Amino acid sequence: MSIRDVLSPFTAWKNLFRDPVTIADPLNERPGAARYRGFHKNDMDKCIGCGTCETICQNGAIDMLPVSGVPAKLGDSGLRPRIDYGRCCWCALCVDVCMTGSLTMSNEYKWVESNPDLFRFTPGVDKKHWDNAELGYQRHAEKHLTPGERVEMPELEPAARIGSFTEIVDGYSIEQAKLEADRCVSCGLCIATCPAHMAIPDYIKAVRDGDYERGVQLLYETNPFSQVCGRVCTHRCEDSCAARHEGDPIAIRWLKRHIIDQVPQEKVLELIGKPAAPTGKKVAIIGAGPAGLTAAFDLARKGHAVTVFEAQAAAGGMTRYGIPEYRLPYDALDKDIAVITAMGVDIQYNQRVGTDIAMQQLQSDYDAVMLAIGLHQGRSTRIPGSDHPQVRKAVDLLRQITTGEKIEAPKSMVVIGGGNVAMDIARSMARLQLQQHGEIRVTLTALEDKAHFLADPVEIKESLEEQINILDSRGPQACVIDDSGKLLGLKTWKVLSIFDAERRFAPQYDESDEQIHEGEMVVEAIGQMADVSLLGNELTEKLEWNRGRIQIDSNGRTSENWLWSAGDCVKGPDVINAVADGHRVAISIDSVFTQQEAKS
Amino acid sequence: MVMQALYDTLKPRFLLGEFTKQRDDLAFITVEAVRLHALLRHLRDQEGFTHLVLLTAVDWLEDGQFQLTYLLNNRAKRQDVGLRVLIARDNATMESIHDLWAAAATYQRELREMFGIDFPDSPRLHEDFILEGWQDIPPYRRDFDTLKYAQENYRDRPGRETRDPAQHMKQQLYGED
Amino acid sequence: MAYQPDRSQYPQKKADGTLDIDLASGKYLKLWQGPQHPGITGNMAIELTVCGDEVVEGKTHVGYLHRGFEKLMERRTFMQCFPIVCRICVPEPDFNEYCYAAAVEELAGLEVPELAHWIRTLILEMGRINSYLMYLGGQAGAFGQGVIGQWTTYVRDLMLDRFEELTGARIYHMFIIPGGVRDNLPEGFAARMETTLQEIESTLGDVERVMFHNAVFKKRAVGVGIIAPELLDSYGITGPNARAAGVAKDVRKDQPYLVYPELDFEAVTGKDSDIYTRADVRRRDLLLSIDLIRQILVKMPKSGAVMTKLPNVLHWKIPRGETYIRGECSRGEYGYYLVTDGSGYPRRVNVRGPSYTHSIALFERLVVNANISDVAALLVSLHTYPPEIER
Amino acid sequence: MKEELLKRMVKGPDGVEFEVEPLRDYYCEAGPTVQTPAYTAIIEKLFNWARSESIWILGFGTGCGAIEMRPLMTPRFDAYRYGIQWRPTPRQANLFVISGYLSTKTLKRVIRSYEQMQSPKYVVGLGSCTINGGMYWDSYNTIKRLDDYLPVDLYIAGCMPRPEALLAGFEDLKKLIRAGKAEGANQYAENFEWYKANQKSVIHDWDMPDYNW
Repeated sequence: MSIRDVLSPFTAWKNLFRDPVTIADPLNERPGAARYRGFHKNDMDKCIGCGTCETICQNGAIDMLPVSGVPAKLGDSGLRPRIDYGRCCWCALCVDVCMTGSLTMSNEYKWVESNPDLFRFTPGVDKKHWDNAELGYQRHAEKHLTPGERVEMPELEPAARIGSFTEIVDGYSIEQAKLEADRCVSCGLCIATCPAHMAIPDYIKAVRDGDYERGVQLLYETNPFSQVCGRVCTHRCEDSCAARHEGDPIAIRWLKRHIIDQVPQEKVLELIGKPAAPTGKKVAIIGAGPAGLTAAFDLARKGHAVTVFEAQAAAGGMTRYGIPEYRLPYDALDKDIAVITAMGVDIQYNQRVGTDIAMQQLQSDYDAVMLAIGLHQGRSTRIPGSDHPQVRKAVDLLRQITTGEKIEAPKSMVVIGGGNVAMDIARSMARLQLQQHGEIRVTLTALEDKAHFLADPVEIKESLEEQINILDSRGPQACVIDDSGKLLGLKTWKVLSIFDAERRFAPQYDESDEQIHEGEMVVEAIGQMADVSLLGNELTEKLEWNRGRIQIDSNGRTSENWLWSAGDCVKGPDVINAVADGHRVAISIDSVFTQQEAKS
Repeated sequence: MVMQALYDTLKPRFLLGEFTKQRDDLAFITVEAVRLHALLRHLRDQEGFTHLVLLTAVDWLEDGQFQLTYLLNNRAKRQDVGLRVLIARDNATMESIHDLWAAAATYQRELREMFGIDFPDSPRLHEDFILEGWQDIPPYRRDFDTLKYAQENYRDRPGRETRDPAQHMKQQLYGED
Repeated sequence: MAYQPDRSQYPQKKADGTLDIDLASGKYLKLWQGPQHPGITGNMAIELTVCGDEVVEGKTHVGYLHRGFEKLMERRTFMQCFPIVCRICVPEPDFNEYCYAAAVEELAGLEVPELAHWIRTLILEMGRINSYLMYLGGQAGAFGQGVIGQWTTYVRDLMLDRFEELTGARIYHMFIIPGGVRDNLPEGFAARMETTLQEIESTLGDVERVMFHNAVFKKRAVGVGIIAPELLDSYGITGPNARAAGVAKDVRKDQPYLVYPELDFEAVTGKDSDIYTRADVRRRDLLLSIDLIRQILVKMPKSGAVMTKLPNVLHWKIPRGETYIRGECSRGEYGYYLVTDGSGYPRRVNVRGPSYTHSIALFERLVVNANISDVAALLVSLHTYPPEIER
Repeated sequence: MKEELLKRMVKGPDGVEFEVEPLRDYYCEAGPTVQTPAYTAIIEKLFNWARSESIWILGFGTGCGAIEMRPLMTPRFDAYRYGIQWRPTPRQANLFVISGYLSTKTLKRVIRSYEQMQSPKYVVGLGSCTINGGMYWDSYNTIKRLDDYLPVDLYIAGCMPRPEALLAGFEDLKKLIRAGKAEGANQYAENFEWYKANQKSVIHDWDMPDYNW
């Protein structure tokens, strides 16, 4: 110790001459920093109510609640997060994980209340003065907490696949499937969009857990066509996927296929179990397509005796006769059907109702009849020259390809239509052309512009890879036939608009932009309709109709109480819709039986 | 490598169990309870592991065992070794090491209170440490459910409810099916 | 018994070695310090038995801040644990974030981008500065020098401003996330940091003149509360408490982590191991941190990824394993022992806070024969943060 | 019951033995009473103004949030200019800031401290933990709702609230006091039985008198 130790502390007096450091108005002069994690904001338009914020909140601070003015709709649950500031710790994990980027934070931090209940609020709904704050925590530009990119599906290269009808898609390996399943946040928004309301998050979890047997059980709860839907489903669920907003949607369809690929057929049968004891009730189903067979499967498991009448030599309906083999190999389809027949469903092949067996017969022999005849008649454009023999319907050609009939592929051809069937026939014919002539010359003309194509984008991409010449916004005007009666091609005009102001179909053309597309064959792929001739005149008149389709109630029952109808023939073409329809009808028929039992 | 060499030398003498190399400078070794004290003394006095980093327990409820972890540090050689001792979960008892490290008594007090593991002769073992008036099973045991305890003993503020998005959509969009 | 000037004879021991303290004799008095505000950051109680103004026995009582983190983490996913760990230590929360993140990354086999390592180091050193500034105020306050705390709290607040602009929060930064850090430095951060560092340096100059070259402080702090070097291992003493005893125990040097191998520094040591030396070691360590931050800001890469891609954190599972991650915090060795069992939740987390040994076993030993008026100063000089004891 | 709280014989320094019964000897047996306004409205108003401008906070940081009170005591935020200061003993304080979570062990000390404060006295709950358990909502050792155990006048949102938010809270409290609406102490006296029952339901080793005045 020295004299210095006595004097040195007095240097503190220098602070007498220093400016004060006190903040004059700390209540107003101190906005939070640009990154400050202050009170929450939520963009109502962006939010989809997936509840991922609720899932990640370790404090249980977030509730998902309905909000007036935000109805539930496909891809949006209509719920919005309400945050309890009696729980929140402002960690911003909810912001980081938010699937749409709707949830953010302001830099506001002052909130005082006497009533603690007021600290529960729904950002974006309960108006707060920080709703328009510009500063505040933003998630890092890169999304880190949930992977955004889909695991790429391994498939055959265009050069390798175009020469044959071999299946293009390989299917995920277990590692790939786990990675893809890992991306799912299990919000369940997809369930409502799926017509069959499959338990999608649960079976994706089964993939994550590697519990494929559980996965198969979940699939069969809602869908006996997993092989089919795992390949060719229109996967509208993926349009409702929460991951879609800031990345790729989960490959739900491929994961479904992955599950069914992993479990051997015998195991599948074992998992489904035996049907219930016979009830003595008999059901006739017309058409062994997805709708008919789904209903057959459900009813057979309940113990009812089901007979399916199929006009063709094999079951599957449009999935077999409409979808090319490179998308859905027949052995995959056969596996699904084998499971259904294993439930005791009797399929009578080559039995065309109306020709081989009368409708009235079915009515009298069975307790219930279901009509699931699909859409097997191609529609015609009815343009001049469309009655030429080389102007064909896509469905007919596809059916011929499936049955193995020899088809003379034209050297060049034109396809009219922009939907999946158009792509299917274009790509199938391209394969035949390559096999028979060594080169591909297929032109596809669609009314829609590229942005509004009806076909699946993947289909378009793959068609282009397979050298299909796709022309958009072309309206077919006439099939050009030379004097000798030989078909030369198709004349089209440029489409200006397809619908009028009332959204009615009324295409407008630019007549000056006329093209002739060369083709020895023109294929119409503009839609299909049901062949209802089997009903007979009497029944046709008795039934109620709605715009050319049989009128059904929400259970699939027609105006005749013994007859139900389902699938494409009443709902338009879609496999998964047909499956959903099949379930609906099966439930309806079964409940009618139950009521009858109860009465007697 | 160094850790492996140490393990190999000590293995016959102390009948060491499983060796797990976690990093170049960190390894875990399973030891039988009866040999632990001698091994610790050896490591401390002969091998330079003079610093007891921590002493804690892991409850392997499914196996009916507690794992005690004694983590030692050798500062000169920049090495850590964790000794795992598995003891029966019922009437769990372990030899005290407060004679080797005075600080161990505190760890043992905590383990007694939070896991219910007895360390006979450890100083002040039965005095309340962190908890006060605790009447339930020791809280760090896996079979103690903290959420259930909290809900039974404390009241949450009412007014909370939540909906599952999928269920809500079912109700709103296709409930009748 | 007649008055005995040699107080070390009290209290006498019974035949079985326990202390012979009979409260009814009137010679002894029980005196409680705490739990509110015993002179440190956080609540802790000291039960003193005194004879005259001299302590004959001291017992530390903890648990006032116990929330059961180690239990709570067992029912939270790996990502959900991230926001709660920082709450274990209020004045220097970042070590929890770092140790936890590093432990998770090691067991999950994640590689963290280079830039994230630099930012993590930067944050840890910033936190160390804050912690020391708080300590200096407390240490001076324990001897009645309120002004030091007024100064250091002010400059600490300037550092909190830097924290706020970098991490988005003042106290609980929640910035070192498993996988990296949440963001890069904001624009112009280095320059503002330099201004803050200069302000802190200038204040430290004042602190040195007013606190360390101060007859009163020296009279009270020199030669008091000496930790004999031979106690270090037995009591698990680390950090400045050990370095003040002449042992250069510093995890940053001994088992370097993050980017410390690339920084140029020597561990700060003292030799007298009393309250004064410990305070001085911390003051010089604070200056070292300032130097380290300057080095970091110069040497760190200016851009790049700050975080690695994680699997979906909602169902993130980590294979079975166990590890221990340590870091040198302002009080000594801070560490996380993490055990995983292949599920989506930690099997067990154990947090090793340096105060655990310093403020219980060691303090209870040092406090015997201390003067009552020195007890608070002694406790502060061990740099105690109670929440890291009871978690 | 702790040993030192039991009835016992004690020998004084002068050698005389006497009986000590701490719970009766050291504590007041009467319970808290409701304080009604004693003067005319205008004088009460003046009193309330005076009370609002002299907020003396008990220096008992119960949880994390206390760390943000330190800046308020120092030059940068300088709460003293708002008539706010910190006192070391409950006898001198009229505002108890519950700075975050309360473990049951601390709750016991908080109740004692609160009851030793003089009326009119106020309680401010700081942060999520005091409102609905905060991030310790599932902890076995912390209370979830402060208002089950003490009458709370005001809550400040945050985890933890910043010094500026605290100041905003104190300013709001002043308004409440001036309006004569900060009636926590009377509420406590009126519902004393209810508060006690709640307190005892979580403090399992109740070893103190029911009213620690």
